[in-house]
Amino acid sequence: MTNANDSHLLEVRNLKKYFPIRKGFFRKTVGNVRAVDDVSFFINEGETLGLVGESGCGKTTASRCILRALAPTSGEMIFWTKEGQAVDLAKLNRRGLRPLRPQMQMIFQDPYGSLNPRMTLFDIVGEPMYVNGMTNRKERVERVAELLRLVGLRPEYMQRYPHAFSGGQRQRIGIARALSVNPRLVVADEPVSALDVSVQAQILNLMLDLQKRLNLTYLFVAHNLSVVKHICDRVAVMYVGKLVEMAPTNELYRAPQHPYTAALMAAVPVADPRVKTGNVELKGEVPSPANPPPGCYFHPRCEYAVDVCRTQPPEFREITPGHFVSCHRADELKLPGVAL
Amino acid sequence: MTNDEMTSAKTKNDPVEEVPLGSVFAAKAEERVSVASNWKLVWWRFRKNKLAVISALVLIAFYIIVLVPDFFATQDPEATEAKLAFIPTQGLNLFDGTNFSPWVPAVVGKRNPVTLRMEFKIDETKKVPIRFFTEGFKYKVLGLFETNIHLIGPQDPKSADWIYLFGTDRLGRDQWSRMMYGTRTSMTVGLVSVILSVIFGVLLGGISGYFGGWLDLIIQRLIELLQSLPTIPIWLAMTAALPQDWRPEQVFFAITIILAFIGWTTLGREVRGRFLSLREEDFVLAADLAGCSRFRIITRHMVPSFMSHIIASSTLAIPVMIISETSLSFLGLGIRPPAISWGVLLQEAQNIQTLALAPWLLSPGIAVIIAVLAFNLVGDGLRDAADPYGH
Amino acid sequence: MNNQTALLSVRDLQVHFLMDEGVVKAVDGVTFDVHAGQIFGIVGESGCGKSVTMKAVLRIVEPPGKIVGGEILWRHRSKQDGSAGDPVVDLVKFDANSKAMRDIRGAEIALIPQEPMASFSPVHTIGDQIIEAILLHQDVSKRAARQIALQMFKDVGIPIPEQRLDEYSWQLSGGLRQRAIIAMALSCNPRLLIADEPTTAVDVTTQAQVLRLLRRLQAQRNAAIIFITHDLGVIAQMADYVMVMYLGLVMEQGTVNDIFHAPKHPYTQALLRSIPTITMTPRISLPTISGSIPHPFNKPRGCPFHPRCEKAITGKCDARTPALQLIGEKQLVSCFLYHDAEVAA
Amino acid sequence: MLRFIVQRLLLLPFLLILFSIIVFWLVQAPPGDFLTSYIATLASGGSSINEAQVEALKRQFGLDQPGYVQYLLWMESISKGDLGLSLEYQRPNTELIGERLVLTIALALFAFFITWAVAIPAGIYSATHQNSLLDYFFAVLNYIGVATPNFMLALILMWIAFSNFGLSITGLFSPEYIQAPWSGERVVDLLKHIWLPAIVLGIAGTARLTRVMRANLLDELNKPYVVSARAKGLSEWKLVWKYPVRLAINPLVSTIGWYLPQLFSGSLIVATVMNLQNIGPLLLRALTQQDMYLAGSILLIYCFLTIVGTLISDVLLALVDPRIRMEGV
Repeated sequence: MTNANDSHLLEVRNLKKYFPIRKGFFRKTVGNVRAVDDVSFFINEGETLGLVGESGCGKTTASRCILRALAPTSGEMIFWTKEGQAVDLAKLNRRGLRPLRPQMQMIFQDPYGSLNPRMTLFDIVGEPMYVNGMTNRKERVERVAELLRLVGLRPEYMQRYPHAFSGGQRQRIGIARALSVNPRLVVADEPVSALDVSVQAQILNLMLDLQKRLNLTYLFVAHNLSVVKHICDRVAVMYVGKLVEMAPTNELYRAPQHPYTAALMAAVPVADPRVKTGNVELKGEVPSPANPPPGCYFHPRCEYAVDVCRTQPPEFREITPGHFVSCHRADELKLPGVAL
Repeated sequence: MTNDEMTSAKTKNDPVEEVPLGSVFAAKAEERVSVASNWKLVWWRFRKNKLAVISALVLIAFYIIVLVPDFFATQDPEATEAKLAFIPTQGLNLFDGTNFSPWVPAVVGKRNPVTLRMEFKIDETKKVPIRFFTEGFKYKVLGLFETNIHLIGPQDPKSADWIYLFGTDRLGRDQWSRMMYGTRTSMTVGLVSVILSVIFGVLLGGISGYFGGWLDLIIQRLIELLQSLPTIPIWLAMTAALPQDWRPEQVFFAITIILAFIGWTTLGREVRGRFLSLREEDFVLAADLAGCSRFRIITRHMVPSFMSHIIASSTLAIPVMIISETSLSFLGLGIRPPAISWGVLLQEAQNIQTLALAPWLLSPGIAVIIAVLAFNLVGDGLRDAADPYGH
Repeated sequence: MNNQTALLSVRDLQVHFLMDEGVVKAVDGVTFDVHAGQIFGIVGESGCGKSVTMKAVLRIVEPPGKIVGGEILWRHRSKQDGSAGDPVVDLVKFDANSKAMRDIRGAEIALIPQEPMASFSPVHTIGDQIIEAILLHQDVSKRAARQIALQMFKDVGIPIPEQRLDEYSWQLSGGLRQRAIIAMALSCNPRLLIADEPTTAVDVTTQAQVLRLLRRLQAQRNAAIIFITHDLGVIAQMADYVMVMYLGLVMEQGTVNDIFHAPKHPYTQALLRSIPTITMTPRISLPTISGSIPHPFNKPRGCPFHPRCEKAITGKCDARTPALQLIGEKQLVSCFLYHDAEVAA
Repeated sequence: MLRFIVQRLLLLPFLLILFSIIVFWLVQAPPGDFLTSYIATLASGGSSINEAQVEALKRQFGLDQPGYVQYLLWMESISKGDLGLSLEYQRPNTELIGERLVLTIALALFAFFITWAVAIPAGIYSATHQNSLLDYFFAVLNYIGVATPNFMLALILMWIAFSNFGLSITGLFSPEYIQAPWSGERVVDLLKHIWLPAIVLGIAGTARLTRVMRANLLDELNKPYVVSARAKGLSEWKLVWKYPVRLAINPLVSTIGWYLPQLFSGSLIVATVMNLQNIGPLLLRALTQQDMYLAGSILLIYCFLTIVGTLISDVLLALVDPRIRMEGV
């Protein structure tokens, strides 16, 4: 991958997260679920990187490793701090992470489970500030009011509890909480998939607007390719714990280089009855990350698979500037994308 | 981001939401409900359960007795008078004709010419008037000051007309007064042993659930071991092992600890389970990512989330403790005379012949049933109300 | 509306939930027709009443829910073939647990439920549960029923069907479970298949497989399908005719082309505008629908959409509920922008 | 599945050894020993024994040895199938416990079957007829059942029978069969007597099980598989019995693991009140008399029964639930 670029905010190198499978009375480890298996990518400051894939592909695990909600099995995660230092998040312990916490925050999928029902809006949005040193209550009240206004809620709601709000409103509260400590990197894990269709656009607009205004960097984890396309500058595609492709959004959608990416895009039903989609069918099922096939993990389902795919795992390489793919046949295949 | 930017910020696309709140509550109570804390919501739901509220009042009454049993007692519970054995219960009448003027019928004794024993009968024609706040034997209120005022007593404390609301036992001791003292012991044993259980359970279950790993493994195995011991026989063996010459207070505390020792496992498991599931909750992760300390996460986010459940479970555990104490004492292996508990009192009712002669000796059993029933109803009410968010 | 050829005609259906806190009018006067061989799509967001409507058609609304009004007219299959002579029955008049209703349920109208995992009993084999359905409605031996089930498994593309029949639902992958559920629904050759969000719980590639399968089976068997979803993309690709619901009421009905290319109701219009599509210019601000869906307890007076509607007419939309009226040839709309008919109180 | 059972069986001796240590420590924990209290009893009766006799008795029972030697001696005799000698009765414990153990198990099993036979149908009825009159009736009964200590219930029944009919409902046999050897008539006589103590013993459990069954079934009735079964056209009655009832009972099977042992040890109190010849009263007396080998043996038997009860329930659970059977814990 490229050398430490000045505009990089985060660079992930060879990240692995294995979950041991334990069995029996003595809880012996009999195998590993390779949730994230040797993943490398980077995020530039101010951009949105989309991380897509089907359920169980490891995208959520990867994002939680970056925030160090999980301890990675191995790999490096270099983060360029506000002060201009490069630190490896993978090597820090709980105490070492604390000063960095304000710089990276998260927006959750579930607007119900992510807000403590026993705390008022003021306590929820104000807590990150409080634990990071803003102990003056009056200051916090003012700041929470600002944040609520910023995400489109009325400051008077501060004394209310989450149960008084709808899903979309709660998601706004979650965003306000994430922004309260002026983060640079925001990891959004499926931020709109639990919301009603008519509310999704509100949240997407808000996120785009806030990014522009506050120069935020997003890691946008999602399974909905339309939403990802709408909001991301670059997109990385995961399959069974591995990255299969990463490219600028338009390039990826127009000319995917990995058969899985192409199949994924062909499967998206387009909301236009005149455009018939879904005619190419991806056969078979996703293999288990506890017991993946040899060679390229995608080969049992791939119509272009040749012998080398069955034995040799492909390398994740840059085939054109900024376009990474892990496919043996990437150079020779011409795959259909989405007409733009 | 600077404050200037923030204040000038105004979202263009999304107008500030003015839409009615999409809450699960009816529209009218909206504002009140919006700012209602969890405990308020629990209370509002609990309040709807009339049976539970009534039971709670019953329990409050019981615990008032626990605080000042002497005030409710009519006689010294230890005063024996062999001549006055097996006096039957007197019914308490609140009205004399239409006037409020409580009285009890007098008791008349006659020696049975065949058995030569005194036999007592209720004489409904003779009324013993009752007065409130009368003077009687001296006692200390909560160990603070001495008084001799009792809730009720005969009009003239010097007269020979004593009142025996629940009759007397084989030694002529007043059953009502003894029950007041028994209430103190039994209700306290239940409460204290559950509090101890909760402390053990929350501590060990919390450690097990939050930290996991080998600590969890050890505590889990310990709980399994304790749970596979046969409870009642082990209780008996432990209480039998208490030295005979211990003072009543020592025995009392020993019994409490023994009950708690075996009782904490259930609560410990529950706490562990709650911790395990809470650890996976997004709001706990959010607190972690915000940079909260472990201590803050546990005390601000996790413990408050299951506190109402623990209170409900504890309420349901108290009656189990009460029944256990009563059973142990009834078998002669729990609280020992001269201390008085419901179980000790019921020992007097073990002999079926005696019981046939003096069925009122079962009255402490009725108290047990009422107390246990009330705890169960309150506990169920709390459990149903404990989760206002319906997870 | 053309009543002659309709397989199912729902007329002014009302399903209310009588709760301690009050009455939730989950379905509040819904009317539509489904014709033989048609894929009838229903779109709507949470709380719009789409699932309850379908449960009402099957007469499996659980208490405290209750059908309080309307008709569900069903073209009952008579013994022999010949659709013309088939009698029309009103399912609302049946007792929910009567033999007559049970003979229609499963045999003539079948359900593909939302969660394939939870929709099989985990302690009975899948084969047992499918064979049970076959034995209920067909006069065959147990062995023959097993053969039918086996054939169904082959039809829906389940590999090694013999073995799968004797497995439990939790041993199957998500995609196979979905296929097994479809096999069970189709096992008695129903005339109408109700698919209640059949692909919500599965991934996009599995979704594509399931949708293709359903389309193929529908073509082979000429059964009608009612397809419920909140995904406009799925509806556009699957349905011939679309009904849009919001808070227990029908907003608009029409052919799939009319709904997507000439939507009349402000809700349909706004909904279509607000979703990002894969072919759209990225990173532009999307037109949004303001506010959120109110809880059914707080249902607004008049047109339920009026508080969020840009074109709402004060004094009209917030006071009276518009009726569903024919606009153009095949499109029905309930909106005062197009007519002045209101729902009779 | 098989591996799981074998694992459990292998674990059993270790658990028993662990429990035997706990038990032995408990029974010899009280200050003094059987002889001290024995001598005291003799002295209060006016007779006395001399030093030599005391020493002889001590040696006979190994009481002059340190605690761990006493334990090892006891263990040695247990491993030979001999539970040791009762200090008080001067008879082998095996002989004393023998028939009483059979009666203990018989009583517990009887109570167990009554519980299930009553609680399951009552729970199903309550869940399928929520808020009906009978549902409320069961609820009231359940609360009272849970709230009444079983010795209270025994006392009340005995008192009613005695004062109204002059009947004594204690004991497990009619007087003529108490000492008789086992025979068909004796079994019949036992069956005539056992049901009342069994009901007394099982009533709290029945109440609890009814409530749990009701709650479980209500949970299951809301599951999607019920909707899909209903949509097949299955009749409501058949459906409820085949699916949700089956799934609601499954978790109850695991309650056998603690309920059976609870019945074994719970019978102790009922037996004392109702004068039943099972091992309960024997334990009580042994404990108060510091008859340590007898008490220890009975406690160990209780432990054994408890472990076996748990094992039975685990095996049953695996049999009825394919998820456990095939995943193999």
